[in-house]
Amino acid sequence: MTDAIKTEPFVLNIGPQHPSTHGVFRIKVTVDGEKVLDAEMVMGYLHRSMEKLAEERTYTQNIPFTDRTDYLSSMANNLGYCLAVEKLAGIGVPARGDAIRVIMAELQRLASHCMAVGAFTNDTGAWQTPVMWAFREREKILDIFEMTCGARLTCNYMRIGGVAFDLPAAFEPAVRKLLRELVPFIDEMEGLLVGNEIFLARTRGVGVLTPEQATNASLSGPLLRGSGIAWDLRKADPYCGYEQYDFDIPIGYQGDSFDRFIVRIEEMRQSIKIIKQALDGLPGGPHSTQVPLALRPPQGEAYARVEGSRGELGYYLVSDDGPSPYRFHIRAPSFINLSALKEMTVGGTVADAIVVLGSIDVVVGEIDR
Amino acid sequence: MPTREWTGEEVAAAAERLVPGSVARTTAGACYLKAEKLVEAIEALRSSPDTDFVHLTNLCGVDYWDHFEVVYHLQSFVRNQICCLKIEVWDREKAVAPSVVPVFHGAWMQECEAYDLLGIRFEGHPNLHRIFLWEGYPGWPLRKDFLSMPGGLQPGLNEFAGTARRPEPATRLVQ
Amino acid sequence: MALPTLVTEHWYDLRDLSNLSREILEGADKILPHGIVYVLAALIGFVASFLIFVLPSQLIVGVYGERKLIGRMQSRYGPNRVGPFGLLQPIADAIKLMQKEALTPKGADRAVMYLAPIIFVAPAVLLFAVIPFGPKMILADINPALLYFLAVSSLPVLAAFMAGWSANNKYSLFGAMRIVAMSISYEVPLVLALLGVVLFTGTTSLQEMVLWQKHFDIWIVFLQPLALAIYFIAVSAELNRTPTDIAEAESEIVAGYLTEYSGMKWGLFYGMDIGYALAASAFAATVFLGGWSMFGLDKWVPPWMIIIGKTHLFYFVFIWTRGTLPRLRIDQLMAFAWKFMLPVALLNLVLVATERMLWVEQELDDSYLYIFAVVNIWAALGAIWAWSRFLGYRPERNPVRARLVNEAGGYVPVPEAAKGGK
Amino acid sequence: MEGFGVNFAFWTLSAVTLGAAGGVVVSRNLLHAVLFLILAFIGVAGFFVLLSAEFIAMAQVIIYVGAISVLVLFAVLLTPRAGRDNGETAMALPALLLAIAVATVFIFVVNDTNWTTVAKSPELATAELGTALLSTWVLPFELASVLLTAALVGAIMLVRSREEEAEDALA
Repeated sequence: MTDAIKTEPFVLNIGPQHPSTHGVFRIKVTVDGEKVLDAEMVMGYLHRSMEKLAEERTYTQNIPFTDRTDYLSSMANNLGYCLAVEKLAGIGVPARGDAIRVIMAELQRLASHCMAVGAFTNDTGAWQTPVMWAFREREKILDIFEMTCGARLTCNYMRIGGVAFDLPAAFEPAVRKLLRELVPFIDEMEGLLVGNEIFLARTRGVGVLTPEQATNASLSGPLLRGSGIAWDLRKADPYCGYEQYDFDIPIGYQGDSFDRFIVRIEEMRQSIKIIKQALDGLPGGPHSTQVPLALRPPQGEAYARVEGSRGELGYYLVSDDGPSPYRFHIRAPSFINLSALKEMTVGGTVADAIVVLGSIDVVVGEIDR
Repeated sequence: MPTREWTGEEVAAAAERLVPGSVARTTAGACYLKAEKLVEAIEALRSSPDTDFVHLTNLCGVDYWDHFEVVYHLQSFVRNQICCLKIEVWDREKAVAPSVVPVFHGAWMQECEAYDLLGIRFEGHPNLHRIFLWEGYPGWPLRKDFLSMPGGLQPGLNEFAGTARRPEPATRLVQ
Repeated sequence: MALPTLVTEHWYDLRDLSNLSREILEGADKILPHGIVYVLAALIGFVASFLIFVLPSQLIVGVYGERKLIGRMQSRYGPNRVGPFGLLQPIADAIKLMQKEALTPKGADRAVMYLAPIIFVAPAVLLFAVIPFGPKMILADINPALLYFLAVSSLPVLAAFMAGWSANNKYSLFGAMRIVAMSISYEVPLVLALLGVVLFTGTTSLQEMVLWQKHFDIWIVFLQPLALAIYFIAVSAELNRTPTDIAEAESEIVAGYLTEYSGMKWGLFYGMDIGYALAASAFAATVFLGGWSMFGLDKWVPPWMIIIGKTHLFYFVFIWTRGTLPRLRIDQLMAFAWKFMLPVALLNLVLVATERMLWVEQELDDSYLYIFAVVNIWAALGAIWAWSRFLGYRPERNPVRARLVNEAGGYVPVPEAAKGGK
Repeated sequence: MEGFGVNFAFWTLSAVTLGAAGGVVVSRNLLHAVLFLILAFIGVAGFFVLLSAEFIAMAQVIIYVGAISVLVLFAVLLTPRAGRDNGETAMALPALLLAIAVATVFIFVVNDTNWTTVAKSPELATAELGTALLSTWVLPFELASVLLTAALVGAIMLVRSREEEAEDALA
């Protein structure tokens, strides 16, 4: 009698074309009614083989490629790659170049987190309102990028040994005005969502990752911090002079989707703090060192990483004394953060799976590269 | 305080102490382990309190024409240190490396990626498959000899070798 | 119970179109054979409701207003290109939808898939038949009008189910299952909430309910705020409005039962969604907000204007929730219906029955209604608060901000005090 | 029963109801059969309206169309796909015979009864119906509710799976 009422499990394809997969990404979930029994990721729809292409181009020519991996935080990608090349070739960066890099990377983090927070709340079902509010603020940041380097999305601003151009005169007042506007925006966003019972019900206890799971699955960024591990490369392994700035690492409580959300919100506040300090202490001098265009780093290898918006963004470069990298490997945080997707989704409902995917904050350009 | 990068000798000393006979050779920045002792050594480096390398940060393969290297970057949060381990895989036709998925779950997808793009088969991986490209894709794109491989992609706008080529458009000579 | 007289009895009184329409109908009844007048009334009612209500309210105010308001809430402009202020946008949309190809997927149940939008549309128009727009301006003044409304409003669920099942798509099937499960659950508290109103007014006729509220100069919303809250939540669940639009949850199951629909077949669903929302708002305005009466203002303002205004007040709240709230999960929605709304609705019913008995048996003064109103408002707040606390709602234990640490390192244990509730 | 409209409505409703009832039997697709059944219910509700029994008509629609048919749909969806066809059974012929027998009895009874027609339809208000149910007929009313509750509990007990019982035992 009871066996006859059992429902048959069936496979539901979430993606590749789906409103909530943030690009062309696909999860094959096996569901029994609403409950997820199994989840399998299918990716590669956006694979461009950047790592192969980079082996044919010079070190400088590779910078625009890094824009196109995580297209929501191109500045951080540029920065990570340039740091790796500088480490490989032993090139120093002037103090002003470092400070500009910090400002740009933090502005990019703000823009990327705006997107992450907005898209995540959209996944929980808040119909477009938070994402539109977040986009409004992100547009202002992109305006500043446009003012500085002429591009909004794929900035291509960092160079090996510094940045491409010095800041325009209007930059500093514009950024200060932006920061003044961002503080109430973050409070507004928090007021809209953090106190919202429905939002809490949808995100708390969903996709819980224990610290052990998060560590073992090689996660990084807000996922790791959401699980309560205080690990931020800006503190742990400071680059570009991050040790001069005073900021804190936000961490979560129990590692659920809500914790990742509040960690991102708090990181936006910390970024504002860092940008203010960097603007106040912006040193003079050159913005970049002279680096030969046909750079030939000595034979060797280097692994440099930065704290990108989505986690540890690492570049592993091997040089064979030639003008182009012998091996160019990107440690893509979105890609590796997906390692834990199955653990977080199985046992929940389909709606939870969407929320979990939103809380990981993937960028498909970076997953597939 | 920046992360301390362990030199090859330091890692080698620790690995040799924990798992005797696991180290093959060392360089300035990295420690080459013997492939058959890799999983054991990594497990020991992870669980030993004075090494505490709990986080597999990066895993990738490199093609050196005659052999492959698989590079592992491990780091510790509490001790704030990072180290670089490597193994060498010499057989190009049947490149096989041990899988570290039993120790680090995070290696799952990175090993799939290395298999997909370099053709290094990780023994012991629960579900090794081509993660970006489709099953049956000819060749391994990140190998240095990809373009000259039998069945590899030919430069230009041609089809894949091995698949049916489009017939040449029949051109009619104008008299 | 002596009911007050109507506004005016003169057919030429332009403030009240109902006199005129009723005059025509009654005149026709004397001339024509008995049966014809029903058909005539239906036709006139349909055309009139289409011209007065559906066209301006639904197309212009419904589609345009909803999109414009949501746009402003989302810090964008909304439609502003077609016609003055973008007012003709709904018409342009309709023309576009009609030109679009209405695809039917291979393997779909074609007949059911074609029928579903039609079955979805019909009840939306039928619902307006029992809404009184004025003292005499009502198409069908039947006695069990409230039951009629409940009965007819349970039909679109079937249409949605047919749409979801016939499309041969897993997302559609998900939507169909969800809407069926949800409508069963939310029908119960909905009916219980309305039962309280019926108990107090002693009638199931909507016109008499309006007259009752007009007579005692008190709206039922003051007497039974809890019933209104339950009605609103339950009806928004049945109508698939956010926060309860799980049957067409776009971020989860693409568009639910509408996934495979396109062209005007989809347009009918979309348009009639607004039609149902307006019907539910009109019903709420009639039952809870005094319908066309407005504390004597209806002597000066045409009553149909008053009820349309109240309808759009409710409709605005629908839009507002849609622009603000995230969506609940299906198990949470079910739990909310059965664990929260049902007990609270029962509580409301008991309270109302007690007051009604006191009022009738003790032959209390009409002024006691105001005492009841005060008591019931406090009882509603108390019931909601107490029952949610009982179910484990602890807002003060929710984490608000992330913890901050200054040094990088390993895992930072959560202090006992900061561990959240629930 | 006078007037063009009423006659027209009667014959239309009859055609719809009977056609839908036939569709329930003939339709091969079980979901279609359920949808035909709903149409038949709506037709019956129409007859109640014709008989000036508006309250019963509304109750018919709410209960049969809104609730019971939805439950039937649920049951159909929850059963495995194999059992979803309204296929041939060996019972077709006996069922047909039984149906003819029942129809014969009904026709006989209808013809034989001395129907008293009332000139004016009785003004049975909903309130009076309610009063009657809760005063004169309160015992059957309460008995019915107890029966329904028992059926509800029984149904839940029947469909509970062993895992859920185990989970509850742990909790």
